[in-house]
Amino acid sequence: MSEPELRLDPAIRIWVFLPIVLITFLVGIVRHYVSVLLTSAKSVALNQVMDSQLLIRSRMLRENAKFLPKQSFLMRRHHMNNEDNGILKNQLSRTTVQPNPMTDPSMMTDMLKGNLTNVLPMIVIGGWINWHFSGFVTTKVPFPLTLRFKPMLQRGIELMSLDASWVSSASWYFLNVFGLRSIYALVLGENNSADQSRVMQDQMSMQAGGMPQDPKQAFKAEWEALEVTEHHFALKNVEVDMMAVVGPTGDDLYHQNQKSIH
Amino acid sequence: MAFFKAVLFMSLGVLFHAAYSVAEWRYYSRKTDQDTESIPWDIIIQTLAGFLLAMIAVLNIAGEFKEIRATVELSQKSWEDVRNRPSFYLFNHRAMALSPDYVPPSPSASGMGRSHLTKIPDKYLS
Amino acid sequence: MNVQEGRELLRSWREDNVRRSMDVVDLWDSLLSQDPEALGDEKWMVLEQVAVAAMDVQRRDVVERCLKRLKAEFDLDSIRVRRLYGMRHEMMGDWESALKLYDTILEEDSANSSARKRKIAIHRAKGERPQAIGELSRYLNDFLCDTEAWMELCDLYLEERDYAKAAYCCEELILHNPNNHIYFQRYAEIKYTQGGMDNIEMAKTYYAKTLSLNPDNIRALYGILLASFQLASSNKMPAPKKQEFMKMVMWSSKQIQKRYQTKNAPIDPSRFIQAFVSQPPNGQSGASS
Amino acid sequence: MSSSETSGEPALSFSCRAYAKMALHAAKYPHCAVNGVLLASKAQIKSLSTSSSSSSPKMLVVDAIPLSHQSRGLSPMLEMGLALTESLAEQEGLGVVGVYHVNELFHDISEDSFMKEVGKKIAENMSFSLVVTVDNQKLSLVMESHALIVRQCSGDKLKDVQDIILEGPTLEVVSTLLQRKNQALLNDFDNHLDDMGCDILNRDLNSVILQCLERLD
Repeated sequence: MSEPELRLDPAIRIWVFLPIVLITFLVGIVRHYVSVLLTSAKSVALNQVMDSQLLIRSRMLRENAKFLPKQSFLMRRHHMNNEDNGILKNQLSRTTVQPNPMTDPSMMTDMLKGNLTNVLPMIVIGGWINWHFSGFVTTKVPFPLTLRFKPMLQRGIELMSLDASWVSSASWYFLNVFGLRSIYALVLGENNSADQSRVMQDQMSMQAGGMPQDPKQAFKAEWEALEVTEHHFALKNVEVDMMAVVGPTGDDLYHQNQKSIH
Repeated sequence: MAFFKAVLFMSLGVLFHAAYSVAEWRYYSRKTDQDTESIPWDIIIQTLAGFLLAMIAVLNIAGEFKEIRATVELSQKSWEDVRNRPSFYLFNHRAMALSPDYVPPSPSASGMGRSHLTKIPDKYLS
Repeated sequence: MNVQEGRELLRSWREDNVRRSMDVVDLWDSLLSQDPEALGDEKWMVLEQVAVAAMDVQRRDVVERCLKRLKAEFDLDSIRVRRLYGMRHEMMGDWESALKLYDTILEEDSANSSARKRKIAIHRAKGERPQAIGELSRYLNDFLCDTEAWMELCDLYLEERDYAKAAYCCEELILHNPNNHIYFQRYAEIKYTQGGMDNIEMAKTYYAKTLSLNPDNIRALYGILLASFQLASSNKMPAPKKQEFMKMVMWSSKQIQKRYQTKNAPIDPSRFIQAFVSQPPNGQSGASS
Repeated sequence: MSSSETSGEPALSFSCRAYAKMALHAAKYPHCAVNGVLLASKAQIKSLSTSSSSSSPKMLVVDAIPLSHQSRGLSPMLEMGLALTESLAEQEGLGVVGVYHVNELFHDISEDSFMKEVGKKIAENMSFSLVVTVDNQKLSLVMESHALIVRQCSGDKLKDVQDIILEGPTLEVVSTLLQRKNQALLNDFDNHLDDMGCDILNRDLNSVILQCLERLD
């Protein structure tokens, strides 16, 4: 790299490069507030909460049962797994109806809102920028790149001879869209101030998160796992542990040990 | 806190200065065509010192370290706090009587007319 | 103390889940009530906290003021504000209105656990313990992982003195967090109260677990001393096991005395501890002889 | 039944210290059921337990030791607290005569079944014991009448004791203490177990009570 192959007009910086950054940033902020306005407090169905809690409980039973007396563990497992009316067993025979988006209007509106705030501005603004700022070379990344990056970085410019590290205006827009996320987090805060009003509205929706698509499958797996769980009482030698942690009182205890041996 | 914030800014200044020095040095060394040597040691030391200071400052600004073992933090808790259940609070307890605007049942009526202020369910009258 | 410090104090109480209602209300009176705007982002959380604390100490003027502000901001559409109004009815002893309000919440959101919990609390406040237990069991069928509710059920069973069921609830708590020494200690206490040699031995084991999780737990030390002493003085115990328990008695009594000495405690328990060590139970010569 | 004996003079009196500790213990944990033990002088206990057991106990309850506010219905720490107080009281020539408790719910003045059991245990050694329930409704910042409901436990039966007097200006003293929020000074056995620096004999509080008493006298 002896001499720069291209010299860009400073007006490009002022009238193309910076406006694109500004536009994407401001649009992102507006979109955030619009989405805050539109999202309704998501209420979770009782069934969903029950299912997820049952699964969590069962997992904890498997993992932590070693701290319970054997009798208690067996009783719980029976309660969960027995053939006639164990809770998990019942869930296996339950017929689950997947919610149909066509019949559930609230789901439809939620989807619509999601599209409205995410996809639509992306298309509109992207199209406008493509049309308004088309054909500029805006900047250059400070490292060499292979030819494969050309379609990514030089959208809208079909020049074979141009080095791959030059960035076109349309690509600069996309780079901004993805790159500004952390700036948003910085500006709007991780739990944004605009979210504060929602804090007052919902608290339960967290619990039902992470529910798998097909609960039946999850229940079956959980049932099997619980069925093969063995119980090893973890507190068998706890007194030895305790002595090690707390420490013996020194001489007298030692003498007593000696005495009991003799 | 304020002290370490000052240290952080100072160390950032040091780092920036080091970066600028390298740029200058590159410029001149390229001009004089002696591109054999590595970066001068005073700049290296400056960079490392800046890094070290910045790390110390950030660690002190970020706050206390947390214990990895879960039990240690939990062992600070006592039943007093653990058993506190905000969603099951009751409000008809003794604080009623200790609030400034409470009127105790008058002693003269205590024998027969217990119910003139508040009704007591029969089962409490053992 | 300035507003900033007061705010941080309130936050730490919120996070540590401390019930210091009197202090919260005092802090509000002396510091924050003049200018709630100074609380910034946390304003609504603090208002809620103060409102509940004021209900707890029956300061109706403070309750009204906080609720009015919350209502002006969020309106009664907010379930959380409506729940606070329900709690205000409870404070006044107006159970019917409170129940009605909670029912409207549940109609809107059948998975709202807090409204259901409040309904259970009302049963308890009215002294209807069996109904409270029934309702709470039904609630726990739906929300299996609600530790707060398990704790509540455990206490209700303790009030009923149904120790086996209380132990079940406590086991559930241990399952949820096997790192918390408090749950083990609680379980040991329940098992000891339940009585019978097997249960007392179990209590001793769980006290030992408590102590290994938190070596500073003096209750666990006392518990080990008591349980071992009971076991050692049982007639049915074979002699070698008795020796073993007697050794535990010696060890725990030494530990307790050591702690009292190092902590410079205002009372001297040595005579009382000595009583455990010096009387070898039932003629059996203790290990100390 | 033994009205001939107790006619005129009251049978049972509580010292200011004992009453103040009961009231302050209740006030310190307004949302909990609390309990504790009552102490009287050894000599009085002895003379009473040898006399006929059916009469109402004529004695002075000297002091109260607040025990717990946390472990309702659980015995281990209560047993330990009882044993510890007994040994501490013995050094001062006092003995345990009974228990007191305050219920959680405001209007609840029934005796706690668990505390009744404890009362019976104490009665085994000395033919009688007192089970005192503190009436929440009568506690207030300005007390006009005492809040005690005393039951005497002898054998398997509980019997109400009507004639109770408090020593001197007790009600004024306790009202003052409550208004000054002195309940923060009080420590019970649960506090002691959480932090061994807490004194279950409450010697600091004793001197505060004494000061208050002297000023009112």
